[in-house]
Amino acid sequence: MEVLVAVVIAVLTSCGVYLLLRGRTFPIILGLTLLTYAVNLFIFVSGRLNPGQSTIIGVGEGYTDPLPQALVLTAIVISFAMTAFVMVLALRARAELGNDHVDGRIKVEDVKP
Amino acid sequence: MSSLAGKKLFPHKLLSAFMLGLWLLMNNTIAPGHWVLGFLLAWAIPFFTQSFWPQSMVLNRPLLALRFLLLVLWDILIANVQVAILIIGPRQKLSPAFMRIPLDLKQDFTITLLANTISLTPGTVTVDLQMEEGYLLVHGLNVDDIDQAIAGIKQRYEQPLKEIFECSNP
Amino acid sequence: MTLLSIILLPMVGALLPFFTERFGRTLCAYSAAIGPLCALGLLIGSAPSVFNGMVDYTYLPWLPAIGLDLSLRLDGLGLMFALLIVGIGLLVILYARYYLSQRDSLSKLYALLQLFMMAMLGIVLSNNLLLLIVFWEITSLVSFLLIGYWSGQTDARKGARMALAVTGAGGLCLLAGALLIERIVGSFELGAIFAAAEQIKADPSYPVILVLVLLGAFTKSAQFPFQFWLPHAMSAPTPVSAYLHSATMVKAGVFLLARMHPALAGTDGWFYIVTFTGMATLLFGAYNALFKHDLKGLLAYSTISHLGLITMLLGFGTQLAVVAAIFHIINHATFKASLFMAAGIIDHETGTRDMRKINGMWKYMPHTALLAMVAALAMAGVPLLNGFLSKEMFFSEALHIESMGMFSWIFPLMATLAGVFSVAYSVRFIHDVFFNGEPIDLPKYPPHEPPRYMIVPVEILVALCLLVGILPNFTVAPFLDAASLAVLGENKPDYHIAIWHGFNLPLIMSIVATVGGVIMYTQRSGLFAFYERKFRHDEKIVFESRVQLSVRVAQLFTDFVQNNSLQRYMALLIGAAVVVIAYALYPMTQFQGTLGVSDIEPVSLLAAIILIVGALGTVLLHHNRFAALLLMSVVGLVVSLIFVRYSAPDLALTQISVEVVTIVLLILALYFLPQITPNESGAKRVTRDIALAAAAGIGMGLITFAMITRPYETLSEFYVANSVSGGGGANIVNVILVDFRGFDTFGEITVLAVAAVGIYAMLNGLHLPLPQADGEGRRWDKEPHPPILAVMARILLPLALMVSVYIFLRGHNAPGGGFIAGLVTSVALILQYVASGTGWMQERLRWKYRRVAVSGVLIAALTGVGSWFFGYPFLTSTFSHIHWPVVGDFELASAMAFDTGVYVTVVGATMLILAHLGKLAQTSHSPRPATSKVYKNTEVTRGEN
Amino acid sequence: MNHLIIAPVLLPLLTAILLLLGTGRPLRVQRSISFLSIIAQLGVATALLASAAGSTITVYALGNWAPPFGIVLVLDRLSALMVFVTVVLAFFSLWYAVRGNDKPADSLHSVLHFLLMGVNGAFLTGDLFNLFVFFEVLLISSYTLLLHGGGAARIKSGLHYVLLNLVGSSLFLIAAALLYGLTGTLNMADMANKVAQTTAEEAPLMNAAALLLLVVFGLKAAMVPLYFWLPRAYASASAPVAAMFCIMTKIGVYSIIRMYTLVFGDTGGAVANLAEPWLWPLSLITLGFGVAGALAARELRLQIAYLVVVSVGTMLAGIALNTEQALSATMYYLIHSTWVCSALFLLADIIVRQRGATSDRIITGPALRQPVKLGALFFIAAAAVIGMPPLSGFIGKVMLMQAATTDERTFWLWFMLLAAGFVTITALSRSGSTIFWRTENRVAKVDKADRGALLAVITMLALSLVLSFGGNAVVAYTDALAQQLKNPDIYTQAVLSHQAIPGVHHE
Amino acid sequence: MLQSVIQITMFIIGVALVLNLWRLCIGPTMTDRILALDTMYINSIAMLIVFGMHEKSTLYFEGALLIAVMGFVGTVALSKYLLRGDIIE
Amino acid sequence: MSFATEVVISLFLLLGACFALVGSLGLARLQDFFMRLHGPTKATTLGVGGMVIGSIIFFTAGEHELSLHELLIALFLFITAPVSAHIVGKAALHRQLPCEVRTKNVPWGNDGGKDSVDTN
Ligand code: NA
Ligand code: NA
Repeated sequence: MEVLVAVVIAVLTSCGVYLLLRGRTFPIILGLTLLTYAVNLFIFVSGRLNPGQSTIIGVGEGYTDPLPQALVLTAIVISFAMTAFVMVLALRARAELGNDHVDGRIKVEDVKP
Repeated sequence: MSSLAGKKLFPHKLLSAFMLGLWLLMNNTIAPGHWVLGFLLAWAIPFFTQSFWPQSMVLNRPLLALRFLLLVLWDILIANVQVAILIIGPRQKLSPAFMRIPLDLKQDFTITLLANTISLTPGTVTVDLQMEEGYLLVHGLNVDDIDQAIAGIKQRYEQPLKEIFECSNP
Repeated sequence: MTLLSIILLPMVGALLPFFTERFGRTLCAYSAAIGPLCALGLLIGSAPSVFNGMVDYTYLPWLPAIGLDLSLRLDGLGLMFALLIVGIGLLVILYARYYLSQRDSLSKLYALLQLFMMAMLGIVLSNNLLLLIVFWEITSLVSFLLIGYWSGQTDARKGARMALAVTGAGGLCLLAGALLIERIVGSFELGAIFAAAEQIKADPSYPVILVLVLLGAFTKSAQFPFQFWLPHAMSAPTPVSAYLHSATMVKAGVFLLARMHPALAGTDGWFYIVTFTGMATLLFGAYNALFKHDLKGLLAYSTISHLGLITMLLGFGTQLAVVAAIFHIINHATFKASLFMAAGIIDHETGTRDMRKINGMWKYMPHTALLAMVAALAMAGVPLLNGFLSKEMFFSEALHIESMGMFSWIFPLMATLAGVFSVAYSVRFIHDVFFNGEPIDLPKYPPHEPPRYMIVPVEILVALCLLVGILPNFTVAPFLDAASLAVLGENKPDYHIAIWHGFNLPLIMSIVATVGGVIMYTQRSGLFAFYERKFRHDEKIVFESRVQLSVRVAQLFTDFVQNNSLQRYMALLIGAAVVVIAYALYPMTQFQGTLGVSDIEPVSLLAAIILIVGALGTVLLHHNRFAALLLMSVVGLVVSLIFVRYSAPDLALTQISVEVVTIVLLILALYFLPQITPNESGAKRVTRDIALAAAAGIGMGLITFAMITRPYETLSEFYVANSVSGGGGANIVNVILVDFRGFDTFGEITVLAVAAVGIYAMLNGLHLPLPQADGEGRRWDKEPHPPILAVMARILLPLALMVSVYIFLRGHNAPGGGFIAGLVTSVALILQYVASGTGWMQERLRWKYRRVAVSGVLIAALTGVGSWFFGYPFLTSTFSHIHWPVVGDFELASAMAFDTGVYVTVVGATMLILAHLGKLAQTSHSPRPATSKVYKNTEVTRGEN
Repeated sequence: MNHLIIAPVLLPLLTAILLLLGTGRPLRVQRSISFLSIIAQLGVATALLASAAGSTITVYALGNWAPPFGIVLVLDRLSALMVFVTVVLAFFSLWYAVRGNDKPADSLHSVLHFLLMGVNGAFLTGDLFNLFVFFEVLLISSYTLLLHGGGAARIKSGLHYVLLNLVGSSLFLIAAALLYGLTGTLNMADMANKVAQTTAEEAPLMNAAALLLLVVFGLKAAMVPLYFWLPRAYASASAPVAAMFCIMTKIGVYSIIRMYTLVFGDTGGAVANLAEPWLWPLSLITLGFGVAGALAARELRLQIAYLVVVSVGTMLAGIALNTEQALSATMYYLIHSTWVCSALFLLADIIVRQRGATSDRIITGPALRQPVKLGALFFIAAAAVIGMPPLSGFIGKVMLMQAATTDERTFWLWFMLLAAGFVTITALSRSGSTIFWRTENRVAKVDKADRGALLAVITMLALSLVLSFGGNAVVAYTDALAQQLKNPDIYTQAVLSHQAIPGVHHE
Repeated sequence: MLQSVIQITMFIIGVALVLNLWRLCIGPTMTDRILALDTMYINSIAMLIVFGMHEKSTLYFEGALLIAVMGFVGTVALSKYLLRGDIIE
Repeated sequence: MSFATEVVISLFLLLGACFALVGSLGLARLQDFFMRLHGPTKATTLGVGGMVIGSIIFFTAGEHELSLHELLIALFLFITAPVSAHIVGKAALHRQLPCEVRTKNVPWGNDGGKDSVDTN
């Protein structure tokens, strides 16, 4: 399973990074989200893989490390706030710059009429 | 949630009862504490959200309603088997169709119930509701006779719903 | 303290003129003179003890840690220079009173001059090399302002900048040199440095030190090849030129040479560098001075030449040469300052400085002419004038240098040659200006004598030239003696200044120079033509073009590096991460740690495949944004399933809720964005990005694998043990969130609230074109709120609210909590927005979401502060079990209040973001007709929607 | 129980909340609240500085959970100084802002206080993940502040800034999680102890985490090749924001200092001082790039922004030298550059307003309304930032140069610092002479600068003189600070020996 | 026996999920994709319930419940987008 | 847990699983969108229904205490699934997606059984 988890995180990272390197805001935000998934999984597995163990007292046989889970929760919330912010910023940029390129380069409207 | 002026203390008794049941179900318990808490919530939530629910819902014939519920559940079971066979079977045999079902029901809520009932049961999905013209557009997966199907739906589902919810105000 | 007062007194004088100027320019001048006059008095008062060989010290600690202290000394050298600085400064103040026109601010000039005076005094009185540099740099800065005094003139601005650049650079070199000296000596104190002279000279870094210190001195004293700034500094007002560029600032360089003489001189390096630099400067200045048509230009090059002479003398290193150098410093200051002032008067009266136009001034201003001629003769080195004495000494010393063996004849030869030029340009100055027929096209005509007091400073200086020239032993001797003592210490030679040394070689050299100079002047036309052909280059243009070039290069470089492309920046950031990880992991041999690897379960494999397909699909379909969004949702769904699989129900709940809220958010935004991402990346870019993405992925994969196959010690046992007993909850994750690490959560909800505030601000006044049709041109459906959806959504609302209460309440002991409950509430409310619309909702829900969000943080904060009242730190939780009849046992925990804060913040923030984004369409506008392709955000029309 | 240490976090937060809950109140009231709060914070910061000046390290266990299990705030000389520098900076930014430079004021004041909360929290926290959280608080605030006032330039640079930092945050999380996965702790003191026991076999992974952190902090600090976000962002921000942003790079610098002295410093066992070989060349390259940018800048505020990059390079070089003396010099330089650069940004705003449509382009423009006053201030500020005596920049530079160790490093550091000095002299004299001297014969139709705003700038510049002439006390403090940094045991022992107050977590 | 039935059930649901994903990828229409995603949500609920039995734990109940709520809202939002572009109006 | 109980649970589980699979199969293989719409909305709800009943029995039998809260999931799904189907169907209707040729009564006229690829 460890290999599988590593592969999953690797693929998520790669896909996220590729999208981060695009020139338009929307794909970049998708890329950020994918990267966030990878990161969250990574934080999560920093407590190692413990199927069957729980983080609730009195449930299950053993206890898995609860701390990474708490960290992931914090990270999820923060990245949600950031995603929302950057998405609205992208809209603002679209309004101010006239297009959705991150560099505000394209002068001519790119939407089909 | 907005101003409390002019609010009913128990705006939706039926809903409240339903919610109390739901609370106990959700907590998987009938402990007294949860009765108290559930009662509190079943009152408070409808009370504070009453502005979101304009018309109150009156259940005229509870027994008929229960019978209708069981009928629908039975139909769902049958429908699923039928649809399952249709899906697994040869695709070319299917004869899909769109049906316009003219409505006798008047209230949003009952129409919605009808539409959902249709969607949940044999090979039919409500894809549109035209309130002004008063019809439902339903897609059937395998309809041999459109008129018969429409009549069946009206008789089997619309009629009971009308009796249950819309008798008092025809 | 006297010394400190001497330095600070001009500072007082710097401020006074600002207040007195309104009462008249004369009073302004007087007030400006008060400070220097007092300083002069103090100096004169200290003179006797200095003449007796005493050195006056003052020490005030400033920054002992770095060796920078207010450590001052007044020795003969300092006294001589300080007197020059203050004395000539006073004359310049008087002179400037009449020189400056009414529209120029006198107080500003005085302030700057005195600031400069202060700095110069600081240089000559410093007993600490670093302190000396402090003042040194101040002179550079202030001279920049003085040269640029007439800032409206291009020449003034460029001249100022050039001077600052050159002297500033020199100052930096000097600083480096000083720091190197300090490394050897361990102190910047001059006494310590002199004491360690042998150590310094023996140190391997001595050559570097020497070069650095000399660079400082040479740039300041306009030595070849750094001389070019000085002629261009002549665009300064003449009082400034007289003061800075003849008497003081340029002398700072030679002062430094004299000051550091005990520590650095006496080596071959010193001899060769200093002597030959001086010689080159001497010749270069003298030669060029002859050909300048600008009066001040001639004087400037002459100054360069004389500074070269002094430098050369200091380079010789012999004791008498040092004495001669000091002597010449004094002499040059007097005659050159008076010449500059005279030139200023002529300029002032004629309106030009072009010697081709200025002729026959003898007729118009005989008094000035007489004075100027005497000074010019002093400059030429004519007997009975001070310049003659020091020049004789120079010739004599030049003859005595034998260290070059058979090539030593070069010194007297070059000295004589320079003398020839010196005489020639002096003669030119006298003849061209005061005789040579009638003036041509003067801007002001006829010129006449200046105001009486304007000429007084010149008179005083010329009188000094004569006095020193005739009676050296009654005037300058004690100063010279004391100064020489300061430089040479016990090695001070016995010497005798006399007008007549007999008919010796130096005298012959003088005669040759004089005769040769006159002859050269008479034969000047050929030389002038030659010079015009060969040497017409303007250093200012060269300097300016160098600066322009370096600015261009810097711009090309910066524009190239910083091309404003986020794609590049992003690639660099990710690339940096990849590089460091690759670097770190490179030595790793064994990626798998000691923990065993568990088998792959089929269902997990299936989930992984779905996730990978989802992720890859998102990338492959990313041009179709909506489809990509859908595929990304799959990834989110599977991630939450993975969380479930590995015993993290809280994470799963949060993930799935956030996922949906995010999707709603992205769809809301997507409406205003293009539906398709154009294909803009070339193959090269795509290849690069794939490579980078792959590298990042591999890096992450390796790290993940290596990490999770290694054992680690955790704190988890503590949390398990204390969750119930200390935190009052069975859900350890939740207890960590609201208790053990509640502070993180506290920060996290602050982030959420601030994001909401920021988004609110960004949405304020945002107008976007409103798409009337979807990506393929279909008009939107006419029905905004399908009734079936609306009805069902309303039914769901109370149910969902109940679910959120349920999740909130059990959060402390089972999966759930304020955050998830908040999201469920938000989603239920958002569903109402979607189903029934903003208008409908606004009638029913009048919350100010921003306030709600902030109130949540406030609740959490106040809960935390509450623990203070029990004497515990912020966020200390408490809980107790209460038994009520019928209801039974239930738990009250302060963490619950904190969690309420979380809940409220989440609802407020989420609702603010989504609801306000939803309202965006109402404030946006219809798109322009298809003809106008360029979108301008200035034209804003309100849409009907 | 002394709660003063958490005041720099709570006070701004509560102020921000108060401001937001009171939207709609008159601007005057809002400004008063904001300004009074910052004065109170100044008092707190001063008290903390005084308390840290002694040898005690104060530990505050949030939630009364003893380290390493709970989160702690730690007040040592470094954190106290950083908080103090920040609050002083904020004081002047707000002073400038309340003089009419905060419109639309609605969000500026509140978010600025949120930023303060984040920055102070980041400086005070002794927990790596909590550091991340406060980073996010300050980042989200900075995003909002940067966009304050709107406009295409701000939006564009803001978009770059935000997106890069979002990726930076992801990297931070990866690094923090990796460190947790290796050491099993997030408390920095505890982590320092665990890292010290790293075996050679484990070192590569630990290195990866540490270097990843360097990337993250390098991004915040604007180290080459991660400095791209800075110039445009600073240049386009509104004046009080740009001034306030001068602390942003220092957060990166602070984090580098903290992590690479405490955790990965001399005591880091197999991973000791691993950042040094990276920091050294990169710092000098940063210096070079910054200088080139300052020379190349076509706009005044962009030029100042590049000077910020120069200062970053300078500080990083000091950190890379990694000696007590160098760290002391770095801290001195940090105080200086933070205050002076922000004063310069405020001053630039006043200057730019008097140039009408020419704005801050370094070309001939209308003459200024107050050429002498502003010219003098600009001259002093420029001299300070270049490192001309007797201002603080010179002292900082000399201290740093004295701290250079090996011959090779001495050469490069001195060369780069002096060359940077030379080029910035050229660059600033060029821009200054163009703006103040090469003017048209007209004055733009603008008001004179607000006296209060001007006074804020003057006072702030005076701080440079205070730093210089009162430098002895400052250097004494930074020396003691550096000594504390170089003896991380003091820190780790103070933190790990901290006990919870008994009695609250009852059975 | 039950454990193996649970395993088989999980596998079958997994296959169903893969089928959904296939439809999601190939489309061809956006409505198909939305429908496929919605079905994935529902199948995930089924998976969670079975997994709860596999783990003999009731902890997964909330997850399933939440997916039901969230999946619905997601589907509605996505469909509304196709209908009106503006999902909140 | 008795064998009989296990058998009952297994039956419900397998039944539910089969329905879920069939629903997804329908989504995968039916010819036009409107036909595909029938698969998941019905079959999967019953699929979940089967699991829910199985689960109720499982936990009730396992812990000797009535465990009904899984019913809530089914309830939610039964409320929401038809609305989901409706709204997706409405979107398809709006887009006038092509229908299988045999479809009767197509409101916008029927132009063939081939799906056009819908880029958006
Ligand atoms: Na002439
Ligand atoms: Na909307």
